[in-house]
Amino acid sequence: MVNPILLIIAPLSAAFIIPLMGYGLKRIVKFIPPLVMGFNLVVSLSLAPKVIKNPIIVFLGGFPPPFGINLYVGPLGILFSCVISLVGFIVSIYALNYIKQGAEQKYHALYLLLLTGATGIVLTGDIFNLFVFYEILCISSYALVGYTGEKAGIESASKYLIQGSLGSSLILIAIALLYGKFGTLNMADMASRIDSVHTMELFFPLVLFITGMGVESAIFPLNAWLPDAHSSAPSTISAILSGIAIKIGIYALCRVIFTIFGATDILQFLMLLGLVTLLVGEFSAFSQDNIKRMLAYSSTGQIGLIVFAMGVGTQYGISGGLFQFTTHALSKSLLFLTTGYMIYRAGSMKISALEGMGKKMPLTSVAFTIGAFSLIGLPPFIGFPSKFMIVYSVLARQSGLYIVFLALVLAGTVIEGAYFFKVIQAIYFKGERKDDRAKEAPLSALIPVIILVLLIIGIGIYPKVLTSILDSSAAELLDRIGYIKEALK
Amino acid sequence: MDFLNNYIFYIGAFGLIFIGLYILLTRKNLIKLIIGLSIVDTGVNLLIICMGYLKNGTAPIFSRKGLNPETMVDPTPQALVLTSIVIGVAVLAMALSLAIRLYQHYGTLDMRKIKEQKW
Amino acid sequence: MLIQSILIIAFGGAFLTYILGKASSALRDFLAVLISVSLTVLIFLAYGKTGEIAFASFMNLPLVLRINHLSWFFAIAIQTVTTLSVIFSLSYMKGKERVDFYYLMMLLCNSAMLGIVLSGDFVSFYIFWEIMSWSAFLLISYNRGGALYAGMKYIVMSIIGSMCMLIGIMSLYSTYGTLNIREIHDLISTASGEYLLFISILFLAAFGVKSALWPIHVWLPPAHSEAPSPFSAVLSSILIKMGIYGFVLILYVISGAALYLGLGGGSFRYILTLLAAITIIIPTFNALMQDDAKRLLAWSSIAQIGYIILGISIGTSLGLIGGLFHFFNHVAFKALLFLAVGAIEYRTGTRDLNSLGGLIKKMPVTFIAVLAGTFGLIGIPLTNGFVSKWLIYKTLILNNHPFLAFAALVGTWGTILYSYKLIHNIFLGQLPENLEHTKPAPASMKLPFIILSVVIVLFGILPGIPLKLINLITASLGFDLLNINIWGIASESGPLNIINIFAAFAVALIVVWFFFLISGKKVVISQDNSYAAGIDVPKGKYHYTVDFYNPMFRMIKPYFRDYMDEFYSQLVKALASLSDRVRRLYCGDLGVYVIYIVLFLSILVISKIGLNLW
Amino acid sequence: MVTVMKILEIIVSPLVALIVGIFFLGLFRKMMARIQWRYGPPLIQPVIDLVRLFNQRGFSHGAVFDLGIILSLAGALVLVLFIPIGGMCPLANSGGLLVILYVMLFAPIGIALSGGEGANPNISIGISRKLILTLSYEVPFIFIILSLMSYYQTISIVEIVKAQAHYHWSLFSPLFLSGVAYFMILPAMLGIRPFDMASAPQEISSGIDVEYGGKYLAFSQIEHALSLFIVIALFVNLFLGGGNLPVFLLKMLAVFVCGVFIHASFPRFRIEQATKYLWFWPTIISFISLIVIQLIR
Repeated sequence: MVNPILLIIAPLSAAFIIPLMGYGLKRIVKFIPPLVMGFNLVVSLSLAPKVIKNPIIVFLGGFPPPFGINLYVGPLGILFSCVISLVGFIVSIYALNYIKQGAEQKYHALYLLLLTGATGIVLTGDIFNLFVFYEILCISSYALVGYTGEKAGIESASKYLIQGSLGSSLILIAIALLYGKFGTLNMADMASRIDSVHTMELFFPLVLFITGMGVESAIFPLNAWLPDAHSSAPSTISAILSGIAIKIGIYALCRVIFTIFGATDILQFLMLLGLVTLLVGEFSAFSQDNIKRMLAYSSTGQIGLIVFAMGVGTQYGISGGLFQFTTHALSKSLLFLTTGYMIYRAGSMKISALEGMGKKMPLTSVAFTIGAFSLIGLPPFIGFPSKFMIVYSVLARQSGLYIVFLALVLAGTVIEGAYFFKVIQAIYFKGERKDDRAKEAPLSALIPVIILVLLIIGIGIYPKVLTSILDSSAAELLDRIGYIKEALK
Repeated sequence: MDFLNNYIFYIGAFGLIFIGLYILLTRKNLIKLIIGLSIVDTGVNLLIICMGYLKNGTAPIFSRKGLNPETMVDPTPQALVLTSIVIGVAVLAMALSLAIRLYQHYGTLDMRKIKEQKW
Repeated sequence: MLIQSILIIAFGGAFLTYILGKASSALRDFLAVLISVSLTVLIFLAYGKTGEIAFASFMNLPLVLRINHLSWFFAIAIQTVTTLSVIFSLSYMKGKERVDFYYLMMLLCNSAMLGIVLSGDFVSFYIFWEIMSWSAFLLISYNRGGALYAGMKYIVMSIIGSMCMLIGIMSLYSTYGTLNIREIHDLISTASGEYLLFISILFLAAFGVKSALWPIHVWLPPAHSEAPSPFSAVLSSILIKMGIYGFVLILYVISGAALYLGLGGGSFRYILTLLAAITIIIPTFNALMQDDAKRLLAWSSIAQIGYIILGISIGTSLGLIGGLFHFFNHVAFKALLFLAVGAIEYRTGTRDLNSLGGLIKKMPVTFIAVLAGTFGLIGIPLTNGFVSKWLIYKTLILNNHPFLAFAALVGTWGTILYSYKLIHNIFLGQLPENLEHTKPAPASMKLPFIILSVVIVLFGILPGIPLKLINLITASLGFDLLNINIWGIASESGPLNIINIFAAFAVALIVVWFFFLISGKKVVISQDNSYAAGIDVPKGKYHYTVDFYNPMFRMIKPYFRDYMDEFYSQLVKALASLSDRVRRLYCGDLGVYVIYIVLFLSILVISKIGLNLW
Repeated sequence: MVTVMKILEIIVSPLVALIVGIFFLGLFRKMMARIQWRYGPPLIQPVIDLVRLFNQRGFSHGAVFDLGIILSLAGALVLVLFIPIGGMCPLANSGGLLVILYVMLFAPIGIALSGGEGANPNISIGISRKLILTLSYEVPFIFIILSLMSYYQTISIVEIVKAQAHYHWSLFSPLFLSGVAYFMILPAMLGIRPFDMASAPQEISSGIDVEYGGKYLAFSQIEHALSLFIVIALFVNLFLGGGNLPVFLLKMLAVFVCGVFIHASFPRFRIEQATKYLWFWPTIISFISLIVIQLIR
């Protein structure tokens, strides 16, 4: 059996090898990320069937928890790890030709670091370790946002940095408080000692966690950095930030709320938070004329939907939320990747500049359309089963208030549909492009796009491939006792 | 006095955190904001350290005879704080380098004037 | 197996056509026609079959296809119209851009509609429904320009509708644990009245949007007028009828007549019939005021949908038969009219009623088609529209709904006015100079005209053919069998006997014709040679039909603006400005962002400590 | 025997209608002349005109020009078959009043089609006015028909006549208001003053008839005579209880004479005025009548 720690080690070591290789082997540097992420993908997929049956616990320091740091590779972790390595792999293929200007090696190194952080967060069983990986993720994403050195990127990165660091400080305070209370950093151990959240001492850490992780996971009103950062970064980075980074925040949030605190009494609040995030995100996206900013706001909206689904708090609801996470990871990275070359060819991020692209870049345009359809939740694309599950889970609660919430969520979806359809119309049915500069994207960009499209359609038609892992992931989140037992075995 | 003895570190830690927050909320210059962030970080580090602090404690070395395990200081927070300081430094370096580039672009560090990315 | 092969051929054929189109356009055209025709034949073969088959599963729900008389009836209508539209497209689309895409979406939409009527559970129903929605959206937007706005309007309203439907479907699933239509029908009798009402309202919204029930009709006029004409025919004659199918499904197949009539103490039916009556009157007068031929027909479609829903929602066997028959008739004559207007647009390049005229000499076959279509639309005896309208009126009168009957009858007279305007402004009157070299419609356009005209007249004279089938459908929905013969309906409270009318007409026409022939000679003179009581008629060509009903317009225009459309535009404007405000939360000032974070934290703390909210 | 009677009815009733209609046309001119202190033409003047017109040359503008006029006359002839004329009603069992409402469309549509082909400005104006006028009087007319049908619970006109024979005339029943409303719209349906704007001779050269000459004008005249007959016969059947042939014709004559007096004493409305009038008083009265019927049932 492959040791799951390789999932973290491989990208981490590769990230540090890349700058060294920069001295002689510049040409092949860019092939390392696809290789590493491909390796990660294979490892994750090969681990998945085993993990669904029994989670794998790896002791890092050689001694068992609660004293040593451990990795807890459960279904949830492996689901996230699969999606991270999949999206990471696809985006790195895309980057082969796309990233040309600027510090190429640094880009690749930072990219791998970001994915290291993300993988580490989802696999670790130790709260401080989670924080460390979280910081790796954050710092590398600050750097990636600003790495081109352009005006917009630098500005966004600085703003992102201030807000993100404030958020991580809050998390650190919460960790300190929890450590002071329980004297342990292992999540399972911590969870086993928390009986209820009603005491004030537990309340503060929880609030600090929500706020701190809310910044990275872009919950309203903590998401002010997101539209700036996602829109000014290069498209590959936007794809990875939107597809992976913010979801990792959600993962951390869910771990804390469900596993450590078992705080089921704040779920309704979480739902409300998700709803507000969704509505604000969709409304803000509605009147955007900058395509990447629009996609960024749409990410906020989708995060709201995921948080909303998590807030339903039932097995089915959380499965739906995780499904929506997968949907969004695939669809939004597809959208960012397709717009990447469209913007590159058009020379502007304005939606009006993309008019008539349907003729010049037919495959890219079709892929964009499919991504948008999927995000809106139209069958037969992947967005439909996830929306299906969320709606079902909310209605299964049989409560009037929940139906009102659901109606608002679906209203948000309608707005989302409106602006995506506007872009689709612009691409296909507006304007004529006379200039010959716009041509179809290169093969290295089309292959990842086609892989994503096939995945989106395939899973959309046959969602069963995901249901087993989703169900056991949701069970892992809901079953605290099981988690504690497994981790402290 | 006893109160002060027991809680002086907490007061100090949270005091630093609030000072940092105050700076973040009121100052507009990016450098000052970074300083504020750094102060918050210091406060948090102090908080972590004082979680394991014992008055009149001893080093946590079991192999040396004569040291009572009861009075040993918890070593974990110290390990944590080391990590945290390193992270803090990394963030600080990142922030400062971004500030330099920002100044090159805008000729100012007043965040009220750097508002190109909005809406 | 037959049902599956129908769907496989439909969907596979759509994509195959697209791929083939990249290689050769002639081959693509041939394949498109071949697929449509073979589908028509297949569906014909499926007549009388009933059955249910689970073909796949989705999220642990079996996807079921089923066929019975009801779905066969809708399927044959769908496939016939699509086939004729595809044949019509052969010349209409020649030389236009993105023809491959056009055929793909046309056939995809057709397949999705077949899927809707053939699906036996709500998941597949919903999936096909959405595929239909977005493929139609892509085709409505096809013409660029104003079509973009039309497409947006359509798709947004369509999504709102399907969201309502999604809630309804999921609610049914969470309550009954199944989405099979047959099983839900068995279980639903245990439902409480409120729950049933809740579900019905959700589905009413969903199907109402699609079938353009007033006040959620506003997407229809622009969408139908801006789409490519063959697709307008599909849109108007069958796509909006999917809403009708949905109504029949939810009201009769699932709830059953007894439950439906008792819904909300009968008020649900009352409101539905009232909406249907409004849907007849207002759009009829709106149609009267249009100068764009396709927009006129689009408004007329809404009005005719009003008749169909009125017939269906009245809840009697006669009404349901009338509604379903009128659905079928509307399929025939509205497809014919849209195609004919498409042919005129194809030959003259305009569909503005004020700049056409006198085309009867240039396009005689098209004129006969429009004549047959409008006669059917009005419901002139001996066309199919007459029989269905007669059935609807009769049930309204005999079941004491005189005010609904009034709406229906007044709608008919409004129909005469706009139908005449359509015929007159296009075909009669003087021929403008720029249209003097207009060629007649090509053969591939004439074929659909002839087939549909024959259908209109044939089923007008022999209404028993379709009525027999419809009678079987209503019987399977739990209504009494009516006494139907090939010429009409026999009943005590006023029978209908088309043979008498037909014979009388034939004799009268022959007699009058005879007198016409034996009496004095006629001399054919040019149109310009007309008598104007000594007033000098200018030599230039005049079109005397601009503002044809001007005295009427002056009176009714202030009252028959499309208020709902204005209301929705205001709503959208308000939403857009709201969204612009919301966007300004992200003001770009870092200090404010930090305040957001601190504020969020303090609100959380205060809500717990100060307010103890959670 | 029954079949023979039926066939006889089918032949006789259009003839009756034709004779009575043409007689009414002559009577109309004679009475108008007498009211205006003129001597006037003889009663058979319309017959003389028709014979002359049939032998004259007629101008045609095309196929639809012919088709329309034939269609309208055929429609009028068929319509006669649906109306009970003193016990004769050849097509009693073919759909009742609802079919009558529809067959009534043939005449105006045929004329309109034929006139449209004529491409004369006066015709266009005439048709526009005629169609608007039709729509205007149909609103109260539908209310009236609906009142009748829901009062007698049948859509068959023969049944309505029978019911009146058993009880009393509709005019002296709760349907009184409907009868009043019908009488108010009767001039509009007949196309006489104050509602003759569609064929105003002085203003638009007789409007829809302007291009007709020879046999076309003859057909138009016959159609006019038949529709005169039909409208009055409907009123007599629906409200005055029908009756056997002589009684029926007498009742028709009475109604017709009233119509002539109205024609003689009013000036012409403009089309907007006509619509406003028809959509106001007759509509309100017939609407109230419909409500009354609903309440008492």
